[in-house]
Amino acid sequence: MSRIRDQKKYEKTFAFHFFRWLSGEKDMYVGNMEMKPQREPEETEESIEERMKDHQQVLAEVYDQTKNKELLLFEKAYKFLSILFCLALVAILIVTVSYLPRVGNAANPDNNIVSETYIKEGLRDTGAVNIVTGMILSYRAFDTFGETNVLFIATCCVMILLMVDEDKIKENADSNDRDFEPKNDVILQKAASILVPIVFLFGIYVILNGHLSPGGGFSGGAMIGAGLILYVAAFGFNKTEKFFNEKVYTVVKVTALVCYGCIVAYYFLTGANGLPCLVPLGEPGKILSGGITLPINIFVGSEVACTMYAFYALFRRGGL
Amino acid sequence: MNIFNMILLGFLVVCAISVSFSKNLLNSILIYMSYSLVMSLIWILLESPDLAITEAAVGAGVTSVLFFVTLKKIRAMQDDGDREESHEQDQGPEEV
Amino acid sequence: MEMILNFPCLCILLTMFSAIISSALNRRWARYLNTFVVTLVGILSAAVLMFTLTSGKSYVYQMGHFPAPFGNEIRFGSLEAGMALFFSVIMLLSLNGGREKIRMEIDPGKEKLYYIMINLLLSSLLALVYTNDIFTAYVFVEINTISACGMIVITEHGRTIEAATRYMIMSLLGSGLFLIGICILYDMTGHLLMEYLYTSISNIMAAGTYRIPMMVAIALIVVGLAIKSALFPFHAWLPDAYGYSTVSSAAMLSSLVSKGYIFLLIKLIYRVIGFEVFFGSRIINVLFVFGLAGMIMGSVSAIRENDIRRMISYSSVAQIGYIYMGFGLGTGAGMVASVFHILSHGATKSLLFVAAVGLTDASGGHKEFDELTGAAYRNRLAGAAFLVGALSMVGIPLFSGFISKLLFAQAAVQSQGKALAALVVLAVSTVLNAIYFMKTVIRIYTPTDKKYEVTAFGYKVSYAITLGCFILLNLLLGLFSQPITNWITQGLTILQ
Amino acid sequence: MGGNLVQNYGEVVAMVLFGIGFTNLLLQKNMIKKIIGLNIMDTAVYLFLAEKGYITGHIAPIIKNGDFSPDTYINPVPSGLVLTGIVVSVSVTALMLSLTIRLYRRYHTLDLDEISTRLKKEGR
Repeated sequence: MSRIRDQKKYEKTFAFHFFRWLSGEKDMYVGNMEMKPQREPEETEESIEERMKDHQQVLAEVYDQTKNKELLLFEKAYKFLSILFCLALVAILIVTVSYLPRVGNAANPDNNIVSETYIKEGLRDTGAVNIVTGMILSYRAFDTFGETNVLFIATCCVMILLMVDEDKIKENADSNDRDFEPKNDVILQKAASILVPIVFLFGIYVILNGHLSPGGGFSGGAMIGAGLILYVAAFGFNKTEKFFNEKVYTVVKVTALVCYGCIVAYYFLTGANGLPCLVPLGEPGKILSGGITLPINIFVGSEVACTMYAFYALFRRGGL
Repeated sequence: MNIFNMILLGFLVVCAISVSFSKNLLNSILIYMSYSLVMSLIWILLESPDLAITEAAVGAGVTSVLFFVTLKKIRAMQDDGDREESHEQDQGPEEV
Repeated sequence: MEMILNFPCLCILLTMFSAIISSALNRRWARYLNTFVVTLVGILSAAVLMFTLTSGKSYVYQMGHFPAPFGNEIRFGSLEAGMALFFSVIMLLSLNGGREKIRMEIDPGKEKLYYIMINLLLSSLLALVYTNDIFTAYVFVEINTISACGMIVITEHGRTIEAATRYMIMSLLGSGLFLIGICILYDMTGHLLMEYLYTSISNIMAAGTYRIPMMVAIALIVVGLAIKSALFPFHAWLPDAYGYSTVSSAAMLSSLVSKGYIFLLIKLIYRVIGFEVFFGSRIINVLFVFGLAGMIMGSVSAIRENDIRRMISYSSVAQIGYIYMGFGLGTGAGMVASVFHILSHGATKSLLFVAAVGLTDASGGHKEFDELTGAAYRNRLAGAAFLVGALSMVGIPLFSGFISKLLFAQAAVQSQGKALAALVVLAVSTVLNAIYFMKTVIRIYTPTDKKYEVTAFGYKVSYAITLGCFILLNLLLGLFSQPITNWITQGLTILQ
Repeated sequence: MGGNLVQNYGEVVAMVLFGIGFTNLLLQKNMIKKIIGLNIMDTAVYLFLAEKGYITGHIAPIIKNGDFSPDTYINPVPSGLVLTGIVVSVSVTALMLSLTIRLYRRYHTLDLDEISTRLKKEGR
């Protein structure tokens, strides 16, 4: 049952006064304290104009380098000091280097138990023949996941900066350079039609063999991205959109990142709680080996390829 | 091999300095590209093929392409701004 | 192993997952997901805080299947958990307070991206707080930098682009120095995990073999982080970035982003470099001098400013100077004061930014002081909140700022040789603080005849609740300072 | 001066490159050159790390013929760190370049000093 209070009673309540005070309509203590409203100082239009003009002139003259000699002197001194600072930095660093352990010496402090264990146990622990890939994806998995997130956030940030709305494209023509698309350059297209498959194949090879030979998800993904960029440069965006548009991009990227994240989360949680990791390590030397290395390489590779292409597309025309 | 390594390192320093003093932006980007390639060679000499392959793909490849695209865009905006002033402004560089 | 020990790792993973999934959602769901995740992280961190406070110990959590010197690790004690809780609370409040502004100022197509930035900012802050590995710290420092840049440029304004560019340049200089410091450190010790680094460094300092490179490496790391957290001579980007970005961004940038770097530095001082080594080196004198300079110069610039948002930004420069001054004192009490100031400044500065936007909106969107006359009558709650923030900044008892100033003064008295300089500058800086904040408060409480268009913004319930929570937080920090200082002292001891 | 300056010539070069990159990033007026300076600085750090991982006479850390002796392979840790770093620096480069494009679109110049002078001239 609701109770309706009439307006006059309500006006006497504290809540009414409080809300009026909150919205600035009335002062709570208006009876208690005298408050005089301040008047605006009287100014004619001319004087305002003059004041603004003076202000502008002062600003312009203070920061005008050709006229203001003190500013010029200050900037020169500043520059000189900065160069001095940089030289001092280099000198300090070189002195530091002269005290550091010798290059190439096997007895250096950095060749300690950690790196020895990586080499001795790396293959057994991670199943990856390439110790570096095995290390960054298993021993230092958290770093690498963070690094993939750096790529992801950089794409988002570039999108904030360069993404153009579909309806705004017509308004400012310089933001998209569709006019600058290649005009059926025969040499480029012939070369691209030969090169692009090779680049793709090589990239896929590098990704799939990441745990066996040099390379891995990042380099292979960058190669595939470069192949996509070459394709776009030769054939234009319209042809590329047939197989790689924004939808495909989002699906591939989100799937890759989510799968990667799930693998990593599973790996972290089982590892920390002392549970065994159920991913088999496989036989060293085979493609289907390396435990979590191979799937992670594939996901990282597709994410990096998408990112590289996204950078290029965003730079070229402000959209995917 | 030691001498070769030293020559490459010297080349790196020369590249880095000439980038700083080059007047033309396109030139400095090209110099930077060669700097990256030489860097990946050095990494092969230092027995780190993983780094070399990544630097060749990322540093010399994609980063340079991004630089070129940026330059091209800026030139395009420049041309838009003063198309009537000069027509012989150089074309945007070719990618790859 | 107890379930609760998984929470910190889960928090980091959750925030990352929510960022990734947000990119496939529409803006409304991205917003809901963001709010949900930030709240959840706050609750989980509170649970971890309770757990660590009762047990009084710190825990190491290995990320993966490999034990100590081989795999990545995170580590948490009561201080880390408390910081995580504080960061998520401030983030939630500043987002809530500026929600209307986000809706108004950000292109609807890009709102989703903004929430991705926020999620990753939170994940990087959590990782910086919890990490036990310095290279992981580097990676997450970069995420932090990039997400902060995204938060600055989200408002389409020429000034924000310029400020973001300057910010990125400064940050990248800092990152470069930080990274090379890490590399030199790795070269001398061969470890990246903090505990092993600590042992190696104390061995090296005892043996005296790599004394000079060690000092250079420590100096590079400290200077790199100081540049990134906008210590005085490196603050040129700060006023524009805080002054023209959307209000939530400004609040979070001043109270979270720079504090993340500072907390990382505290962690490095205690866990990597070692308390004695750090305070025995000359670098603390440099920090001390720059801190003092920042306290004065930031306040002087704030006095000369004619824009309320930029004035608050310059005040941030002064407050960061306070924190580095606390480091420079070279005593444990100074560190406690600095940590307390991180909390108090975080709570107060975000309150000021959120309140200032209510005042400017009640004045037709003008940020100049001339137009703000009488703004506190047009939006009473924002005026009261601004008053609370200003009083706290000046250091009136009852509010959090007073306690931090008191702690700084006590620490200064205990330190040898630096007491006089620190106390004098503290007094001068307080007076300068009082000048510009009281000027503003008097200005907004001066009645005027001028009529302004009434905007609906100031009367949103969520905005009022946010301001109330902020005021409450400030009072809590001010009134229950004793348990909080105890907690900080205990946290710093088990940090080692 | 310590005694290892001559043997560590590779690292000396890395530090000189770091200095050149740092100076470019700090002092060049042109944004594009600043960004190139940033890249030079980062690669210099990576060169430094790679030099640190190198051991004379050892080969790349890819297990060959079942040989697990640490005396055969170089230190894998710096390679891993550099791999992480390269990806970070390419993302930062892309971000800086997009900022450059936006700045140019707004102010029609690549000179950051000129932009800030103009902003000051215009007043607040």
